[in-house]
Amino acid sequence: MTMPTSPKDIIAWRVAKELKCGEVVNLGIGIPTLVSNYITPEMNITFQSENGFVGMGALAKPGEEIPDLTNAGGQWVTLLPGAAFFDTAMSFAIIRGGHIDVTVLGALEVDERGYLANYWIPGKGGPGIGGGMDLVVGAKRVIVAMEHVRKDGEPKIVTRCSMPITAKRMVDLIVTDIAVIRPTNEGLVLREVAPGVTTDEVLSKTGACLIVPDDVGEMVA
Amino acid sequence: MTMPTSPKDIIAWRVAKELKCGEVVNLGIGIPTLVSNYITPEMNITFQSENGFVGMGALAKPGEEIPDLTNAGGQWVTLLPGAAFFDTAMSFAIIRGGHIDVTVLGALEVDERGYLANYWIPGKGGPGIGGGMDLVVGAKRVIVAMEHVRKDGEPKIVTRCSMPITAKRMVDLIVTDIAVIRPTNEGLVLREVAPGVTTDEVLSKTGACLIVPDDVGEMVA
Amino acid sequence: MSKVKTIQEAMEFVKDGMTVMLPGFLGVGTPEALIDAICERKTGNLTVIYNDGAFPGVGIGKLIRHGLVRKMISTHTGTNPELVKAIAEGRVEIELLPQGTLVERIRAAGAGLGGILTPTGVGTSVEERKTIMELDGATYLLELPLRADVALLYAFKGDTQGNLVYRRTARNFNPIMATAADFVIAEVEHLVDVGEIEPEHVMTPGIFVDIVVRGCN
Amino acid sequence: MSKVKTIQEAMEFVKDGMTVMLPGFLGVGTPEALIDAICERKTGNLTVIYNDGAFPGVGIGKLIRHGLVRKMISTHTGTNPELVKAIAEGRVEIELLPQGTLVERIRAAGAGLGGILTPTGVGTSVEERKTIMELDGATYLLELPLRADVALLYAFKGDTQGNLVYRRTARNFNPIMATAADFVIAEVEHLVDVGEIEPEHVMTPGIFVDIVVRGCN
Repeated sequence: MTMPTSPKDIIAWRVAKELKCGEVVNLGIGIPTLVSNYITPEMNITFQSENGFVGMGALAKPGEEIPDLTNAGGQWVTLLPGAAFFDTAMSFAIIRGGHIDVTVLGALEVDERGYLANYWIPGKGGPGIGGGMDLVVGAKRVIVAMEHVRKDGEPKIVTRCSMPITAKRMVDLIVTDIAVIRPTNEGLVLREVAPGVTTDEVLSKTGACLIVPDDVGEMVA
Repeated sequence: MTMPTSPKDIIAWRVAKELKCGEVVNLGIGIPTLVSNYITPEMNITFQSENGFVGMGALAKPGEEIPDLTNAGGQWVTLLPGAAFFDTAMSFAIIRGGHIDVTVLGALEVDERGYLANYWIPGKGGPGIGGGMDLVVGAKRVIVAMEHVRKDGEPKIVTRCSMPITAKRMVDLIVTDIAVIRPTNEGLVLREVAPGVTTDEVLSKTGACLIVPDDVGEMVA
Repeated sequence: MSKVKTIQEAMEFVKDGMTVMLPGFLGVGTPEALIDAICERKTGNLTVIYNDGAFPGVGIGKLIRHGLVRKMISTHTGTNPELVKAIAEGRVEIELLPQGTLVERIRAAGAGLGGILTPTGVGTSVEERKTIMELDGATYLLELPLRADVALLYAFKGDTQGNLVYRRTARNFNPIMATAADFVIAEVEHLVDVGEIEPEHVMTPGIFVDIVVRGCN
Repeated sequence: MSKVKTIQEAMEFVKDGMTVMLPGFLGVGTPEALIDAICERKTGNLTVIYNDGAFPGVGIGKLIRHGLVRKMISTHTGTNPELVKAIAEGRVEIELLPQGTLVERIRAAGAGLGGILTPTGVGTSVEERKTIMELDGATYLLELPLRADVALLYAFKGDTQGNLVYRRTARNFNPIMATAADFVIAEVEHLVDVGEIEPEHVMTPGIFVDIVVRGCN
């Protein structure tokens, strides 16, 4: 696969590489949703949607919407063969019970502990919790997929989250448009930088200490 | 309905009178199963079977068994229109969650507190707990349907259960072949005696104090 | 005996100040005709249990717009700016909880459980004022049952005894909320005779349903 | 990718000393072909989680008869005199619990809950050695999750990805046990291609199932 050019697509393209054949995957709203564009049928990935099914296919084409068939973002979607519907209790039994191999989530902030913050408190302008906490607690692997900095240029990777954390769980990987970073007990380790991006640029756009090993690679899918 | 002659049928016949139109009822194994013989379609009773369905009909005729359709006693049964199957988690959500109006259960003993004992400990020759505890805890009304004395003539209604109790719950009614007794906070109250049976006979066959009010009636369906 | 009533008859059971369970996920699987009837009658001061904020003027968004909701018990509000504004201005009180916790609390109420222990929310703002338990080296929050006075369901198909079948992702909270309210009203899109739904395919047995009303179709 | 294997291949995942979940209610809904294969291979020293004692030589009664069971976690044994005798003679250890508690403990394990509070068993022999909690004036027992190394399911119909449909009362513990074991093997009576089961009618999604084997029919 050739590398896409938009920041969001670079993130999705790189995250897709992390998914292994046969895995059950839940994609959050926003950038994570784009990951499915970089999945081939041979990878045999099953997408779970927390509003109640497995076997989610691509977005429905305009005019071809199927009644009562939406994803967790409220978009019209399609089904793949072998799909199955269930109620919310079963959906979150799947999520919290460890039956999701990978969840890919956006984040407002990630910190040196590997904790992410992805919800705001209502009344302070934010949207709420949704299924995110259960996903972070329950999935076998959590991948954060987000742009490296906020729209105003401020870093989203920080020493300590200023917003409420989603769970006391170290996420497994952070994929941004310019870097791949792995949280460890020793701190955040820079693993890869995007083609044409220098380590110094990543460091300057990061609000937390980054451990930079000798073998930082180049981001490839 | 004319009164049947066998002790077990007298019990079932009298219990049937306690069921109200439209109720959801669970019948235990043994004598309670016979209650369905005295229910008319006009009563609109729905029978729940804890192995996983509502809408249970009569026993299947020999040669007309339906595969994988048994009651909680393992007998082949039939379905009525409007039946629905579910798994064991839902079945006991129905039972424990207060969605059963009446459960009719056999008992080894009932005592002055209105507690029943209906299971033995394995290794001492007994069968185990099954769904009985959940039924006694969860049903809106619990009716004990049992012969008044054991096969050896010893009373089954006693001061304190000698066997392990099924639940710390006062049952709502005790129906035997010779009497109808209502547990109350004041003790066991004799409500009815069977035709041809005297109060003294009931008292002599009962191993607990019975309160005998002035208005003890005759058992009728 | 048929449980089929008119929407007007059903509305007698939905009163000012009640706690109302409404299934749905961003508006999918929500009983629109029943919600319209509540708006028409202006039954207000409601506590609404619903997954999210839906959208302005859609599903429970209609109740918000009509000012009939006093409190929301929900997981997410951000899709409905009218709700977000009402919360910010103090017109609607909000109790926010994780989605898996919301559904388990409702299920616990319906299943006669005294509560459940979930790892979700430990170490976050969700754990405030909750009992925290350590078991086998793991930490859990004790979450308590959540009941309602009335649950309003939406089914694609239902028979006159209240056996219900939901369609695709419209199932969501419907089968769980059916178990956890004192009174249950189901709006069905297609009303059929008893016996027309395969007993294997019933998703909510009629024993949970008190009243069946026809939807708008 | 198909999950269909032979019974012999599936048996590689069932080993001496394992804890095995077996669904069924008095023999209905139990995978007989898989049980026969265990008896043939004499895989023993098993801890079996099963609702009841079934009958002598039927379902798990075969495992009892062959002396392959070290411990039973069950609700009722009385229908199988061979099991009752084995318990009395100390050849089989028994952990007895109420049926609603058994299924909720399994569900808790599958759903990632740390436990559930049930009123069932309070004040009885069941409460021994359990944590008792008072909440809002009611008393509950804390019951802990129950997992297994392997679950062996029985489905009437299944596709090659492991989507399963159960028939009538054979459903019982199958959908719950499917969620709570490290490895799940489904014996299906009718094997169909992916896509032949309506997504609405799937009772256990294939994501829970590791191996599908054909039954004996």
